[in-house]
Amino acid sequence: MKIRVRLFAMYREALGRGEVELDLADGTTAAQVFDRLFAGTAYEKLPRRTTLYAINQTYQPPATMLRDGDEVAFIPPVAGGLA
Amino acid sequence: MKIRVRLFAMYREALGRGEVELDLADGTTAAQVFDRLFAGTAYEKLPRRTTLYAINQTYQPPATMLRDGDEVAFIPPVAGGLA
Amino acid sequence: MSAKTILEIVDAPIDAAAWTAKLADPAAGAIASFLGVVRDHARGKSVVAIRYEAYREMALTEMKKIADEAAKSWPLLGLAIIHRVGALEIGEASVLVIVTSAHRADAFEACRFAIDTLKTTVPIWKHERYADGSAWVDN
Amino acid sequence: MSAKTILEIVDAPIDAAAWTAKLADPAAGAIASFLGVVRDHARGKSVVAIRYEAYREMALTEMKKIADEAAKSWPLLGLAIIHRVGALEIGEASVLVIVTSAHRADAFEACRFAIDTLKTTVPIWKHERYADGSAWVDN
Repeated sequence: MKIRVRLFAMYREALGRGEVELDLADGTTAAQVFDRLFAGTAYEKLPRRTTLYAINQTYQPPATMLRDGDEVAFIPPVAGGLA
Repeated sequence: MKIRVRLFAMYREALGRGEVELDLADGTTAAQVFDRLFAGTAYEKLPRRTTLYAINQTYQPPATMLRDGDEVAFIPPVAGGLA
Repeated sequence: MSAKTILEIVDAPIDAAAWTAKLADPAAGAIASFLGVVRDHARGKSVVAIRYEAYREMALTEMKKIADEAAKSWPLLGLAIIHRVGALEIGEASVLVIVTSAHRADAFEACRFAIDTLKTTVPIWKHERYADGSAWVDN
Repeated sequence: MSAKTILEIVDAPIDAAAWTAKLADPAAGAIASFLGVVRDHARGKSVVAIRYEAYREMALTEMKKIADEAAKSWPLLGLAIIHRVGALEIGEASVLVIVTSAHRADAFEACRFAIDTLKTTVPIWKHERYADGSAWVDN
């Protein structure tokens, strides 16, 4: 399935772009997409609760399984941070 | 003693002027000035608590005795009324 | 705190933007404002004309008390209370309160305090004219 | 109630008077406003430059939820939420909330609700640059 990831603020800067298209196995969750994208970055070990997940512009739990065509966004922790 | 009375809103209209100078006996209270001025008007029987009294631009109890040179004002009841 | 304070009773229309600009402060992060506006109805009647009258010297004294109390109670940077008197049209502002502070909770609370207190302590009266009569009413 | 609603994310300076005029309503007696303004300091540091970034489509969706919830909770006549994005100067407004109602308690409460909720749910980020570094911070 194809999904589109939107990146903002420190996450956009960490990956050097505001948008990524991914082709993923069925059953992939929003949190798994985050882990995959940010592996090897300073955000790899970020406590999960500091990031909110939006799917199709609505807040959803990190474990939500994605569907073909979904737009996922990671809402970075506010207040302070690594940048 | 001489005092100056300031009149506003419905009280100004009732007496047809915004200011009155009075020469009063020592010991006269603010409430007595009100009773004297409004005798014979629609406000004569107004429950006392609906009017606030200001002496020299400060709220004071109705029974406050006036002193020479004082400026007295009657703060009309707000909300509704007779006019 | 010594908050910048503006207290005025004016005869001309209230320009909220101009008064806000007078309170400009690089430390201010929050500006809470309240505008009281002449409505076209009141107490179930259509209002056709409105007029405000003030005991001007005392009104300014009471406005000063409000400003002092607000500045003691919240960390404010600025506070303005502007009340218009005379004849107003429907939709025109009769009163403006502006409070500036570093943070919004303080600005909101002080603004609310100022307008609520103004309505109960400041000697300014409103005269409403209706199609079928008129009344002096709660400001 | 069907309150007149204006929700915008803008790239240009916010003209509070112009947005207020758009909510003009002869039945409105109370206009409560909040302006968030760029401060010259934050977290003990001097701020030299500031920039806002929005997840625009989602921010507008979340702003709509705020407006709907406010209109359900208070008898409002109008509500505007305007957020600016891009580079701002110290003293410029980043966000404006305006609420109009017949009475002031409703206007104040809904205005406070709107800005407080906006700060926690609307995906807009603030980037502060200091003399010695920078940070993405709480909007």
